[in-house]
Amino acid sequence: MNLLTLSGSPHVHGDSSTKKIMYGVVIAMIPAMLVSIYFFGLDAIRVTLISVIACLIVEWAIQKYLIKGPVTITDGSAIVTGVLLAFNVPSNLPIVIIIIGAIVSIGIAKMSFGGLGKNPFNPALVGRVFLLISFPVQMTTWPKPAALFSGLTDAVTGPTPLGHLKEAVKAGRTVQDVLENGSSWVMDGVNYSYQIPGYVDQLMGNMGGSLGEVSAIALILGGIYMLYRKIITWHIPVAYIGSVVVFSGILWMINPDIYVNPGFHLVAGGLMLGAIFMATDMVSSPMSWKGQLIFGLGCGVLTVIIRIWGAYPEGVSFAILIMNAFVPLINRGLKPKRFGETAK
Amino acid sequence: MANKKESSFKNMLITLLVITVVAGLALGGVYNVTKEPIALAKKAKAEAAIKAVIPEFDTLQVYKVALEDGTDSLVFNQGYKDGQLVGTAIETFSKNGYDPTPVRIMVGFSATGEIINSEVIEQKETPGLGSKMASDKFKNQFNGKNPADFMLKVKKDGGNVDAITAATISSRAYCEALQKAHSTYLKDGGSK
Amino acid sequence: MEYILILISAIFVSNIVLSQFLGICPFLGVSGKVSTSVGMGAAVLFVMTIATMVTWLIQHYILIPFGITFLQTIFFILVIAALVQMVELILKKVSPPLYQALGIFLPLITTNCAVLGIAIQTVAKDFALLPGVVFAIANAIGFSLAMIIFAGIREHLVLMKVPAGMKGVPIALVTAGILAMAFMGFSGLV
Amino acid sequence: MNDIIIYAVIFLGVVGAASAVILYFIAQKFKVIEDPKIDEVEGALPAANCGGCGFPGCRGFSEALVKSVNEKQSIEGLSCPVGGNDVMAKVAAILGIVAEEKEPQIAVIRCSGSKENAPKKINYDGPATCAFAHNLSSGESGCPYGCLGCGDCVAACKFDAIYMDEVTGLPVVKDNCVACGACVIACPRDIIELRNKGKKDRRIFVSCMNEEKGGIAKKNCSVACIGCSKCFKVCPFEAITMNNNLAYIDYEKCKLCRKCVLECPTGAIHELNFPPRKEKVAEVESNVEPKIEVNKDQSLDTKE
Amino acid sequence: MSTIKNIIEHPGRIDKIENDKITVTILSQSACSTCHSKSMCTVSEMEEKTIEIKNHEELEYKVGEQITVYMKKSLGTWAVMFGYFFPFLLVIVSLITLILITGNEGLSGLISLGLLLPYYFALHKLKDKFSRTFEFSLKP
Amino acid sequence: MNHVANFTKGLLKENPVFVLLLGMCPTLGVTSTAVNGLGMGLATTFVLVCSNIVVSLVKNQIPDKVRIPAFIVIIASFVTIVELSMQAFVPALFESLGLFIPLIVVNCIVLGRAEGFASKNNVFSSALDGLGMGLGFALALTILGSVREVLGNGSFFGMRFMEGDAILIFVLAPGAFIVLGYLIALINKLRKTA
Amino acid sequence: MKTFKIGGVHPPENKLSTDRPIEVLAIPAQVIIPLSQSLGAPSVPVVNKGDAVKVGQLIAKGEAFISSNIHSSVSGKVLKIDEAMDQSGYRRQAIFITVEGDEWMEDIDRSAELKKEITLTKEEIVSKVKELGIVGLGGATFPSHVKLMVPTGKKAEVLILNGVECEPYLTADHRLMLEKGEELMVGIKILMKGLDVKRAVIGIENNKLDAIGHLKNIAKDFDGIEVEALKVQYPQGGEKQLIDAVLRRQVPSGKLPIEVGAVVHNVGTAFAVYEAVQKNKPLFERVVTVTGKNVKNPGNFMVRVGTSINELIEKAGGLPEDTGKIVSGGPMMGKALNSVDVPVVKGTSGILLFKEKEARRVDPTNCIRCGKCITVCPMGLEPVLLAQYAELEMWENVEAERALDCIECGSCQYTCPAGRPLLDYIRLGKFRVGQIIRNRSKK
Ligand SMILES: Cc1cc2nc3c(=O)[nH]c(=O)nc-3n(C[C@H](O)[C@H](O)[C@H](O)COP(=O)(O)O)c2cc1C
Ligand SMILES: Cc1cc2nc3c(=O)[nH]c(=O)nc-3n(C[C@H](O)[C@H](O)[C@H](O)COP(=O)(O)O)c2cc1C
Ligand SMILES: Cc1cc2nc3c(=O)[nH]c(=O)nc-3n(C[C@H](O)[C@H](O)[C@H](O)COP(=O)(O)O)c2cc1C
Ligand SMILES: Cc1cc2nc3c(=O)[nH]c(=O)nc-3n(C[C@H](O)[C@H](O)[C@H](O)CO)c2cc1C
Ligand code: SF4
Ligand code: SF4
Ligand code: SF4
Ligand code: SF4
Ligand code: FES
Repeated sequence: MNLLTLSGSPHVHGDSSTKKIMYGVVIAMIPAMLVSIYFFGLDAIRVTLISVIACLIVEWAIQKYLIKGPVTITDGSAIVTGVLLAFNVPSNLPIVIIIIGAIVSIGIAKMSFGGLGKNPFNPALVGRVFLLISFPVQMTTWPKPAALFSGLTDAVTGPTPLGHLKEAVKAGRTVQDVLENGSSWVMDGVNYSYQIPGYVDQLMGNMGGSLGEVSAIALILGGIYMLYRKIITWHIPVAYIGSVVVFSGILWMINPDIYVNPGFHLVAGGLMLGAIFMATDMVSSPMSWKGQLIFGLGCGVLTVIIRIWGAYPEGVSFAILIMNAFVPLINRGLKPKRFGETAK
Repeated sequence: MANKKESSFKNMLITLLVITVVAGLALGGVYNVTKEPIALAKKAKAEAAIKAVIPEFDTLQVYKVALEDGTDSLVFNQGYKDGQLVGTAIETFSKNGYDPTPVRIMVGFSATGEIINSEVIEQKETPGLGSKMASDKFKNQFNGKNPADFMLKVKKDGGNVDAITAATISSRAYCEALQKAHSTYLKDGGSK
Repeated sequence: MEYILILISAIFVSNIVLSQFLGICPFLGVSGKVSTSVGMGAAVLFVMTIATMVTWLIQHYILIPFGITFLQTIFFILVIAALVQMVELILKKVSPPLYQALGIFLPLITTNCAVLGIAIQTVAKDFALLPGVVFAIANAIGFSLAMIIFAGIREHLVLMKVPAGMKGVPIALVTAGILAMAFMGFSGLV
Repeated sequence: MNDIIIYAVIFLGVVGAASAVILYFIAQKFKVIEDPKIDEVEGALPAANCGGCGFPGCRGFSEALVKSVNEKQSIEGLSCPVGGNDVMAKVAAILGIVAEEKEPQIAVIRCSGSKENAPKKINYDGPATCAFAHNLSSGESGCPYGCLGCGDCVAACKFDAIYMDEVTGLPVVKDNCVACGACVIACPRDIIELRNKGKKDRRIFVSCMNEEKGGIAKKNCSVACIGCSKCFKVCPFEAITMNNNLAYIDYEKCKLCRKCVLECPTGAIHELNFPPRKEKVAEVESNVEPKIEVNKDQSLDTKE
Repeated sequence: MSTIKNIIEHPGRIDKIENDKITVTILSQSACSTCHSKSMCTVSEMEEKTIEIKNHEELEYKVGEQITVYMKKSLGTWAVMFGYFFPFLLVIVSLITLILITGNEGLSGLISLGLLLPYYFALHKLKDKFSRTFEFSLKP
Repeated sequence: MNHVANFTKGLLKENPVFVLLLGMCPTLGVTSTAVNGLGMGLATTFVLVCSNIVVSLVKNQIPDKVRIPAFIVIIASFVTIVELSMQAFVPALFESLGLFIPLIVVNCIVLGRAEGFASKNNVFSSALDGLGMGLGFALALTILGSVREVLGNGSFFGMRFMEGDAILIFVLAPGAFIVLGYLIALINKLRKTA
Repeated sequence: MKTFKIGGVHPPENKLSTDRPIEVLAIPAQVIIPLSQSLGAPSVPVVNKGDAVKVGQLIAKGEAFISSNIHSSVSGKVLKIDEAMDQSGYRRQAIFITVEGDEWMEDIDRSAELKKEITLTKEEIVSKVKELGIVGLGGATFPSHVKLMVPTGKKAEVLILNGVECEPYLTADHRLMLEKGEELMVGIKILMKGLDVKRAVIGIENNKLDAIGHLKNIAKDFDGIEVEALKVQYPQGGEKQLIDAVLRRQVPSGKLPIEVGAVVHNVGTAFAVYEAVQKNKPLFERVVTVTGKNVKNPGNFMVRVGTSINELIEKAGGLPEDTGKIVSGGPMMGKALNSVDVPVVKGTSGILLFKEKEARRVDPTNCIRCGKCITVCPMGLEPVLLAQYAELEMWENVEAERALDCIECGSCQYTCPAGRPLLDYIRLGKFRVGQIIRNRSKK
């Protein structure tokens, strides 16, 4: 007979595992991936592949040669980081920059702290913000979506709705005016015009932006899948999106000329991507549901503040990173209620 | 260690007094020595800017002109050569740069109202982005242009200025500063 | 409004630690305990405010009138060094129990670098007294905020077995870097 | 002299005097207590911060040393295992007293339940630390006194002086052990002991901690001490005591005569660093295997 | 120093024992305590502070014994409040008020700094009350 | 006393920045370019050497209890001298170093050397010690500045060697922290293997 | 439906032996009766080598306050008193008895007749329970008489019967409730009398509908006994959780149930009490479930204490070829055994055989900070923190985070997606903290 195994209780284990969770997230990202392939074509595949492979290689190399520990690239977390990094950059980003992003995400933000689970900040977002600050030009010019399918050349780039709106409002126009009439300008003798896409377009993904953030519907689909698989809970996305709606709604009611309506905030930019896929990263978000609500709320408020008053057109990445920094404090302040403490 | 001084109150007071007096004397001395060079350096810097934006002059007439809206004033430096006005160097600024520190620019106008040249005196814009406003590539596009027909606005805003890539804000600030100088210049009576 | 802008600017946009690089030593050195950081914050708040007031008065009533602004550095550092120690001395004299409790609770405050830096900046920026004091307060709050966030992250990092090579100061610096990156999101608010 | 210099001197003088007054009081109130000797002593210590001396780190130890000298003019009972007598002599010189010599010690592993001698009877499946395995059960070999082989001692050693032998599954102490005792504390089964290094690094000890009856002990491990008392009887120096079916050799009394080693029927008594025996070796070795060890340190070197 | 729940601990050494009063010396560390080179920059960074403790339990201690002093964390918070935060509030509030009233910055600044004197005097008067509030305990 | 050792220890073994971790504020604050780092390093070196010499000269005249304020005055005086001279002769550098010049006065390394070394040793060793420490500081700042400048600006001591954009963040605040963090990790590693 | 408020998990139930009636196991040829069978101090033998003993004869006495009497489960001769491997894998003192016949003590009433009338007084009940070695059969084997002695100043209000059997696989209590319902009820009445309470609640999880129905039915005839169906949720059987579920009261940290006026006994204990008080029968046999996915005939057996587990397994169809792990108790809290040659003791509720594949744990990854362990912990602890502190040997923090509150239910480790050995570390932490506390109080 073979040897008996000896171990402490419990002797059974639930069926969830890190791997299942991570690949679950990958599956949840498929709809958004498909939409971005539809709109950005092969470029979407190119960026995603490079990003994922670079992330895997960096993680592998660091584990093998620097930490000299076990190699765990198959746990899927580097793949998630890779895809999410790709989702956060424009589809025409040069390869070198993507690779730099992957090095920063995995090398600086994750492996420096010891790898999976130890990083206080969301690796993909650190990578993205690093790139955003370092390469503002490349990171803020997006190819016009559907360019491949409508016969226009790729060279034409269009701004994100948020970025455009912010500029125009700064220039003194009202929100309605911009939303309804679009803008046009002449540069080097060429007429340019830009019309902020309608809500349906924005929901479906027909707008400029990073790879993964264009289609709110696809992202929500992924979110529902993750909720169903119990990979995430509703607390963070709901608190996040809810607080964005409420806060921007209040501003909008105060002055609709300067402040755009909450619906626009919802569908534009990376809010959905951030709220569903990035703020929910369990490693860098609070552990208790109360903490998660506070986290979501903080992200929401900061997002709106940065979007409206900050220098960057988009606030999601920064908001989540800043709230990541508060996570240890939140966890510390919100201990679960111990059994027996409620007893009177 | 040999006869170290005791920490009596008197000793302490005296020691510190001696040290501070010596320091005071020494620093006063150094100050006197460097006063001149410091003043010179400051002046040289200001003059360098003026010299860079208007042609050679022998006399300089400096005066202040209030802005159109009266909130502040700009320093005008009219350079004359042989009694002839060769250009007006105006120290202008814009508070709408990327950094809260105002962008300060010296701009020279010819007697006919064209921009001769412009020079950044102070800016704290982001290195590599807004700081490119000091590069020739950007600022030379203004040279020889008369703001009367050269729209001092970035092309995005419908003007004639090529913005620095990814630094529209800084470019706008630059334009705004020049515009401010030009308006004040006109208000002051142009070339007179 | 002016004061609010000063506050936002100093706390978030150009945070004393994360973007002006002042007071890095205590930021990196103070043991990673959140409760202590909060206490430190209050102490720094008091010291920084008082120091800024005193140096402002010295600047405007002694150095400028007598044309000896070049002695600013030497004056300020002497005054600040004496002041910081005097605060402790006075507490010890007037209320030993309080002083003892503080002794157990807090490390000593010797953030001369940040205090001096803010004092110099206050006069360099030509603030009037009240805005100057608000500026100092804002910076003290910014300092505390950065310290508290960091103490939290440190408490967390203690539990994560950070790779040997990165342990201690290196990982603290990298974390500070990422934090600074996150705080850049506030740029443009003012 | 111009005004500026006069003002400078006056005001600096005033500030200087003022700070003199303030700092004078401060100096009176807060005496800086750190004895400079503490620094000096700390400088002489090996900076291993291992805690082997029983104090929190080298600095704590320096403070204790200085204090002890100030209070009773001696550093009796305080010693740095890492630095050994050399360092203590240096420290004593700094402190101006005479250090007592201490016999150098080294850690020994008192278990020979290697993979072969005590084959495993179950699989342990849990965190690889001895503390767990010990709390959970008697261990893979079934010997409730034997080494669990998860290497808590190795992890505890700050000097890289223990390693786990892949073949035997037992820890091996290298020559650079400084007898800090960290491993002794770490081992949940009290297998490791600090013993005198012995002349020429020669040591004899019972490599077993099993207090079970002979038969049971032997069932789990072929080289267990079975408590037969043969060594006890043969030892001419009364260095061996029997307790709970287990022999123990007192290192202070043992004169390294090696009689017991030959006597032991299971080979539980180990001798280290002795030259190979001339007589009777063949006979003995055929019946008990792992009796004569060379220092494993060297065997490690040759392996690499 | 370590923190368990609501308690702050600090190591110290017993200096003196008189009846029920124990004097303990603690080494207060400066903000740079973890700095590598504190021995290099001794700007009086290490200070000895003495603390008086009532020995309620009549436990036996020896002079020179290493012990741990502890107190409730909330006491630490209150100490910070009284030591730093309240005087800060006093200064800043009076400064604002005075500037609003007098409009003279220099004067207002001087007066509000001067207000610290009565504050400290008040603290001095409250000494006994504090010594009852701020109680420390020993842990062997 | 080994003069060579007094001099070289500051360069490597006891490098104020990488090993002793002193004076982090200027280290991070001024090193956006190699020139700034070098300038700041040299200014600090000057103060260090001069104050070490003076402190060592007057060490016996100063009562123990006013040591610290006396040293502060001495150091602050030299800082002021540096400030004034730089303003006069290298105004551009002075402006880019800005606030951090007066802050030399609180740099622990300066006071630390005065207190820890110069107040106990003779003039010559003190000068050497100051010089070594100062140059070590300058070296560290220059290395940090070079790395940041190369990565963040694509240039070295102001000479551009590449076209196009470099990784901007390295010349900004986060880059300072991150580069220093990894440099220290690297030096730790090198020291361990060495 | 009621359940406890905080945390909990729901592992697959796998109650394979639900339909197997309790079968009496043949008496083995030899029994080994360990001397430490209950919580507390080991008992002291009162027989010597060579003595002849009868079934039910006292062979070891519990002398300490928390300690219990042990009775022979067979008749025969005392072979020796020696160390024998017990379920912990360590050798402990035990009495070896060679079986000869099956001769019972005369005063034991062996009839199957139900004796409803309770004649003994409160005090007599307690001493009877003590004398006859009744210990808790719910797992902790806490001497039951101690629980019947309510400390002065406290008042027991409710007796709660633990029929939850929340562990997967186990069915011993379930079968007992079905087959010995009446006896159980009488046992409860006795306990109620012993405790002087008017109300008793039997808590049963809703996956044992037949038992609920059955007991509800007979409870009609017994005053003050209620049956409460509870939502299926592990670890409902935990004493504190059960009280929370049934009474909505939470026992404060470090306190006993009596603090909130409750006393909890396992249903098996109640049955043993019935037998002891009404039939004078000491506790020397109990129901044990033998189960496992590979086991040929999983079942519930009435077993004499001291019987080798091997015999039980043989009875259930023999040890399957690819057995990888043998667990005494349930899969969540049970103890893995070194060998099958260890005796059944009073606390053995089940023997669980795992296949090779089920035996190994999953490979752990780093903790991904998902917080699931916190969510499921029924004591409101933060297992992840406790484990990390224990791993870093920060015992003070382990204590401050209330490690001692952990009931070792294993929910955290069961749930952890990263497969962290949380409970292992927490146990180590509890152990060390326990040591520290003991040292402290010594001082
Ligand atoms: C770190 C950072 C620094 C920036 N600095 C400047 C700057 O100095 N000047 C500027 O005009 N824009 C700066 N920007 C970019 C602005 O935020 C804004 O995106 C840009 O000016 C938008 O205009 P564009 O159309 O030129 O891209 C900076 C952005 C980042 C991320
Ligand atoms: C030291 C100690 C004393 C106890 N005293 C009492 C008691 O006086 N009354 C009581 O009802 N239970 C008492 N208990 C029993 C416990 O409440 C509990 O029933 C027992 O530990 C088994 O519970 P478990 O299986 O949930 O662990 C005591 C337990 C211990 C460990
Ligand atoms: C996590 C956990 C689960 C438990 N599950 C059960 C159970 O299912 N059934 C049971 O009777 N006792 C269970 N117990 C034991 C009870 O807590 C308690 O000890 C017992 O019900 C008291 O009764 P007893 O003294 O009669 O055994 C469990 C204990 C713990 C800690
Ligand atoms: C719901 C969910 C969201 C995640 N989001 C991110 C993310 O935004 N960025 C990222 O780098 N990794 C993400 N991960 C993967 C993983 O948690 C991450 O690589 C760790 O932070 C690395 O320690 C996510 C994982 C899950 C399960
Ligand atoms: S082997 Fe043991 S005693 Fe020797 S140095 Fe290592 S831990 Fe210390
Ligand atoms: S000697 Fe002790 S600590 Fe070392 S491996 Fe063996 S059991 Fe573990
Ligand atoms: S084993 Fe302990 S820590 Fe884990 S869930 Fe159960 S009670 Fe909580
Ligand atoms: S369940 Fe596991 S992975 Fe999740 S927080 Fe707890 S220990 Fe970490
Ligand atoms: S240099 Fe140490 S705090 Fe600034």
